[in-house]
Amino acid sequence: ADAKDKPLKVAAIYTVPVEQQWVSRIHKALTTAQERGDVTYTYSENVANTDYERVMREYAEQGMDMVVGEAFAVERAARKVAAEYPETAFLMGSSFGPSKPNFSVFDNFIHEPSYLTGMIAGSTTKSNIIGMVGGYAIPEVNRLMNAFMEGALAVNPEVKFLVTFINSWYDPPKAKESAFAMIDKGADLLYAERFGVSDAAKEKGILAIGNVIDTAADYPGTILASALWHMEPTIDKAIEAVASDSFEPADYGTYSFMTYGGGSFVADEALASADAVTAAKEKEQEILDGLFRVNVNDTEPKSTM
Amino acid sequence: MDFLEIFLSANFWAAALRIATPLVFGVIGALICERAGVLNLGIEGIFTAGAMAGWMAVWLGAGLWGGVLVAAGAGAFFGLIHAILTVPLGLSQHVSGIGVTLFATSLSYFTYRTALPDVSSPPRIEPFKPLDIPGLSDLPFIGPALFQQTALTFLALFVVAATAFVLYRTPLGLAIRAVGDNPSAVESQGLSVYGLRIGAVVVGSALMALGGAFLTMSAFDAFFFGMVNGRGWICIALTVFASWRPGKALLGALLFGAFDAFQVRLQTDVGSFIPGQVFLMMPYVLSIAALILVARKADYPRALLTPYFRGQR
Amino acid sequence: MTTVSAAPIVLQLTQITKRFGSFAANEDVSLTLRRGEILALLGENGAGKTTLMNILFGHYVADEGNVEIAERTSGTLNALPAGQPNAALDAGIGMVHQHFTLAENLTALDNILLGTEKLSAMTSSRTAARQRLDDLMRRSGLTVDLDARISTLSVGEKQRVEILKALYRDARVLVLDEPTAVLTPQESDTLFETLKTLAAEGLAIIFISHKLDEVIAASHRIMVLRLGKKVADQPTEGSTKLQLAELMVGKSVPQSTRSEQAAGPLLLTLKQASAGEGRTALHAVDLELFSGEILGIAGVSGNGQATLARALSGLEPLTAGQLQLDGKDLSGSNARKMIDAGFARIPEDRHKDGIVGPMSVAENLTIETIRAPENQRFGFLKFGAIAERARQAIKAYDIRCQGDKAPARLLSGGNIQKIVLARTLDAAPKVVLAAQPSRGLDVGATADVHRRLLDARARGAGVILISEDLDELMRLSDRIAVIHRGHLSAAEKTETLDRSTLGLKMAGHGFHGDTGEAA
Amino acid sequence: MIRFEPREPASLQRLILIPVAAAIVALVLAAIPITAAGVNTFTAYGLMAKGAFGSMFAFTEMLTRAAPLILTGLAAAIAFRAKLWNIGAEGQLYAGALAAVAVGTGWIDAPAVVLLPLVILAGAAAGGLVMLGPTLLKTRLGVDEVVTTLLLNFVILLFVQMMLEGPMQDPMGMGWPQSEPMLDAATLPKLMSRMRIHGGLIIAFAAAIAIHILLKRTVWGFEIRAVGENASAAAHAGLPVKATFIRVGLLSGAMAGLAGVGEVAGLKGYLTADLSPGFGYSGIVVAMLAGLSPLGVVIAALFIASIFVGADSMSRATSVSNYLADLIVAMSLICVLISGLFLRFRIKFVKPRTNISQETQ
Ligand SMILES: Nc1ncnc2c1ncn2[C@@H]1O[C@H](COP(=O)(O)OP(=O)(O)OP(=O)(O)O)[C@@H](O)[C@H]1O
Ligand SMILES: Nc1ncnc2c1ncn2[C@@H]1O[C@H](COP(=O)(O)OP(=O)(O)OP(=O)(O)O)[C@@H](O)[C@H]1O
Ligand SMILES: [Mg+2]
Ligand SMILES: [Mg+2]
Repeated sequence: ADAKDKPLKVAAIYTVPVEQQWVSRIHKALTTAQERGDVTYTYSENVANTDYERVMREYAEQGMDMVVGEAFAVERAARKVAAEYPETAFLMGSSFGPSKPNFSVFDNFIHEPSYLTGMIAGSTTKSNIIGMVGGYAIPEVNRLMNAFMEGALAVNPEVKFLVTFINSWYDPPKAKESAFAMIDKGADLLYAERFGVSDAAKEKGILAIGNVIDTAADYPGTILASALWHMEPTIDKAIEAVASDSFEPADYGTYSFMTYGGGSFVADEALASADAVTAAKEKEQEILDGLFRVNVNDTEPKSTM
Repeated sequence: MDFLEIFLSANFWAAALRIATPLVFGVIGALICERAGVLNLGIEGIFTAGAMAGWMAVWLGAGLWGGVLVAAGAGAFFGLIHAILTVPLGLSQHVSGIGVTLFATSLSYFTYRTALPDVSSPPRIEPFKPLDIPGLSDLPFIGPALFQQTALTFLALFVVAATAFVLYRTPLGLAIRAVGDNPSAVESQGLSVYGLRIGAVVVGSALMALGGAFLTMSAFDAFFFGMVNGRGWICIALTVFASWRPGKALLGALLFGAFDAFQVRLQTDVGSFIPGQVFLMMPYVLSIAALILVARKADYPRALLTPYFRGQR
Repeated sequence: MTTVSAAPIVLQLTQITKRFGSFAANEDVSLTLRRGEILALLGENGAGKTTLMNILFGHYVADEGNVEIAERTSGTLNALPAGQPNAALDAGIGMVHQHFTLAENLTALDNILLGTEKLSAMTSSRTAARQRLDDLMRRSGLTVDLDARISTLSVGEKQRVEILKALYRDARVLVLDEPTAVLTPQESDTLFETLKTLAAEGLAIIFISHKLDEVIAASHRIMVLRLGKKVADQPTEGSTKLQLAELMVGKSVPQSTRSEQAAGPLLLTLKQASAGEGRTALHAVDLELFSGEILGIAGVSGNGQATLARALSGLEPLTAGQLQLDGKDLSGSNARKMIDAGFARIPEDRHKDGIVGPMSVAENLTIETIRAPENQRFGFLKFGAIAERARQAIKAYDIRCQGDKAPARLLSGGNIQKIVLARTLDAAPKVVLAAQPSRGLDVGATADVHRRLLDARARGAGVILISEDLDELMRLSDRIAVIHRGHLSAAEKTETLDRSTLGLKMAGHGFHGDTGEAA
Repeated sequence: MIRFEPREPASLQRLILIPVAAAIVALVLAAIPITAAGVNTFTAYGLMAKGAFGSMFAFTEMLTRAAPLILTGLAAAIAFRAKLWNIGAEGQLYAGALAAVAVGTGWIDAPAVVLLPLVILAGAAAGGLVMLGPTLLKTRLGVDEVVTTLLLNFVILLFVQMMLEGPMQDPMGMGWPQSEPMLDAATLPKLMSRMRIHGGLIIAFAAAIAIHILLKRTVWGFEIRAVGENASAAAHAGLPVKATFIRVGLLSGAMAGLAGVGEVAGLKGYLTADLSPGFGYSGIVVAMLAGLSPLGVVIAALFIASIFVGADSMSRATSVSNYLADLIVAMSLICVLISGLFLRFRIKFVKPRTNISQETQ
């Protein structure tokens, strides 16, 4: 194959609607690339597991230059389809490694900023109880929660955690209820893995830690700090590779690391203590300089009280 | 154990009531339909339509109560479809209901996405706020339990009372109870079987839609795909549990809400050694257990599921 | 009976024709009804009587012809809008349907008030209604417990509620479709007394019946329908049973009667058997049935006959006591075992319990023996054999249907009964339980049922005949027992009994113990 | 005024014409959302046809999606025939899939001739057992089965999640809640190379024919029909009513369980908690469209599958929101439902009648 002219034809396949935090980051990066004129972008959302393979094939048959998606529940099929369309580049979210000839993977490795938010949270909580509401206990969620907990414990060994999974990717009212329950139990800080948690925090006048996307504007005075995920480095890298005909099966996961700008940490300095922010900023620099490595721990986090 | 502590906390009961509110709308809506002899499995879709339409109306500037009206209207619309299919046309109530669920859900999603093609985060509205009534809100226990609630919760409680009154105290309620038991009794007294049934299904469906609207306008402030998440189906179960009585329906919804609120609180305690799903199962398993207990006495509307054709026996 | 030919006309049907598909259920039927007149409507099953009344009440719309009713005040005849029951109700037509139209979950009062108040009303004025009804009940003699749920009432009481429903609405024309089909003689007598009282007050009444005695006793005028056409409209005075029967059927109908025959060995016994609960429970019943006899069970409907029938057929477990058939203890058995042991049952409600409506005539004829080797091999049905035997039965029992593949629900009541008879009696059972076997059937069909039961007796079967029709019981039974509040009296030879003794017993005289009255 | 008059046996011509007309009406109605989304209607229809039938790939995809629908359709059809309202095919499907995975992922090591039948049997048995509970509750205690089966869907799905996060989780799955892959010997054969179409379709066709024969030709089928149409009369005639309900419950659950087997052993190769996009619920629709006839179920499932696959593909080709596919399926369903009425009834338009006698007077 030869180097391709921009705009490249890119399609994305999502198993959830594009509003879902995780997918929204990919959607945003691709939309930006489209606005830049690098790609023409089309997508299918809420694609059932059963239909995933067909959708992949349809896009490949349509002559897409690159197909982006999440292979989490369809690993084997996705890799098989990819192998049958060597002309198309596949960039899929996956917990596994890349495979030949054209299947690259990425993941939301923002455990680093999560650790930093944990530090802020650990030094901010007064009750020493932090509530954490997650969707499902899957690696992508667990690793961020674990990093957060580690960060908090690093600055405040007294902190206890309450952990609940609502077993749904979206049920904001339910997430909100879980958060309320934690507040009732004494949590004065919430880790908002899901939509709905920050709403509870805002309503009860306590603080929350954001995750993946920046919602500070939606909850003024509530979001203490956030670990943000940026898909742009990953997507842009892949687009370049496809355009220059140098797309290889590779693990793009590292492009979510802070060093590549794939993850970032923000704290609301009006809400966090200056000391805590300073400590986090120092740690951030250590991470960027490669002096500190945050553990990747995919096991299910448990309540510690 | 701090079980007792949980039950004694006003916040717990406030949560139970909050979780119960959409179910109260739904179960009363389902009850009205079934009392008239029509099972409405469209409920899950009608919830979704109510959630979407109500939210969208507010987002477009209709105001909160305007949104409530729009949601009710959407519910009534899908109720009318179900009513026409099942009452004069006499089609299977099961399949029409599931068809309405598919239709209402997909139409809501399609409309939402077509109207908002490029959102990466769902737009928010300013939702109903908890009613803070000076004096009452300060009452011990009752105050915080009741007055953390929004106007829609009070509307739900009012709907229960109004439904009970209409069913048991007015000629209209008498006719609805009769048409669900033996439509020819109603026809022989010069009333319209179709009119009563269609009316009941439309009104019941409008109420169901308010349950959906509560989710996007009070429990939360944005619309999400899949946010109804089986709440409609639960209402169908609660209707049987309630033996088709409004008072028991409220009780059932509250019990369910309490299970759910309890489950959420318990999970963080013992969640470390019992899988979370066990807690999530609890409300369903307990509903089944409760059904087994009430089954012997269950007093079905005898004409439920049976279409009525004039002059046919 | 005095004629009322001078009274003003209240109702007029002109040249009514009603077709179902190509079949004319009513053809060119006209009818005039005057104030205070009692008209009896006669005809075979399927003659079109119910259809005509349904047109009058607006359940059906006639294809041709129209209905006029007199204005309440001026008395001028006005056309009644077609197909609108509420218009008929407003105009003062009250109808008591053959199948009751009552909501079982509501009280009698609720059923009567239903639809009489504005639906938009926020209150219901029950006190006033109660007063009016008390007054009505006193005047007409139709007393019921207004606060009882319909599901707890007996058939007779339900019928009274139906009539009260009409009277409460100031009906001027009252239509009763086979009102006595489910009543005891006493109840029927009371009913006709009531109807006469009401007629004397000016109510015009149409009643449909297959019982010629009561038609002659209670009506002023008789109209006969045959195959949808009016074949006679004559004063009751001068009409005879024979003439009426011939008008209905078009030929004369022979009546079967019992011949003397010695009873054989003991076939079936119930010893101190109890079953069921509530007002229809059975209490320590003793019963003996011999080969070659018909044992009649008389009783007012709702006194436990249904429970007795269910217990005998294995559909309801005995809570105490014993059931023996041919020496074998079958106390804890089910319907299947009873059938296999040679027990046959003609259910009381033939539509509900006798046939599976949507299944074919052939299938309904085979249903009890579907597992027998002649009907299946290795679980697969033998269609040829089943159809062949069905065709034979259709012929032998003269079942009028469009072939063995026609859905059974399309048949008339009489023909449905023939299906039941054919499949139960063909197996030459040892015991036949016939519950209300001729209820609602016309003279021809009734005669047929009677002949079949007598044939079974002649071949040595024991027959239990549960009936509320005393004439039928007296004519067919060798011995008669009376059931009252779940207690069964000792059976006595029919020759030693007469109608009035039986009637008294049915009312509870001669019953001892905790529930019966003193002897 | 409109009146319905029953039309007894419908002619073959109508039997074919009316559903076709319904499909056309549905497509005309679908033009509304299609146009609203800014796509040329005719282009859209063309793309729809292409998406379902335009290539071997499209056609086999359609068949692949039809396979579970046939089985869940049969589950509903057989149960509804006996008036056993099984709304729980979704849960039974998952139970079947879970059992298939339990047997087929290494617990038993045997050649395909042994293992595959075991997997199929285990799936059918699990589905059947799940339905046995509500059936027994109905026959013994009179508990409403609509509600119990509906609620069990949630319980089973949670149970499956629990198993997938616990004892049955794939240790190589990086912590994802998914089962180990099925052994090759436990996998249903593919019917065509490079296509997804698998042995589940054969199971579905075979099941449809078997149930057709069961209902039409056997004593059990006779008893099922009799109990369904009039349980009281069946009891009076000495038929085993309760046993029939139990048989039907087991059979119905087994069908749904087989759907799960097909999806996991034929299509996916392992189990996740999002295996089914509501096949259990769609099965009810399929069964009713088919008028509860087992062979009709096959046709109805093919119809639903082609509408969905076609519309889904069209939405992709035109960049319209893919929620359109579900919408078109729902609209087709409602149209076909209404059309069924024209088969059963003759619809008469009657003018309000005038008063003849007053005119003559
Ligand atoms: N809804 C209907 N559809 C089709 N045919 C009907 C319908 N109702 C009645 N018929 C036909 O009209 C004929 C007359 O029925 P109808 O019920 O009036 O008889 P009937 O005189 O009341 O008989 P019975 O003495 O058995 O009550 C029947 O033979 C039947 O074929
Ligand atoms: N919907 C219908 N379609 C076709 N025929 C009907 C319908 N309704 C009633 N009939 C017919 O009307 C006739 C009279 O019916 P009906 O029920 O009055 O019978 P019956 O002899 O009075 O029996 P019973 O007194 O036990 O009810 C029968 O021929 C019946 O088949
Ligand atoms: Mg009749
Ligand atoms: Mg009759």
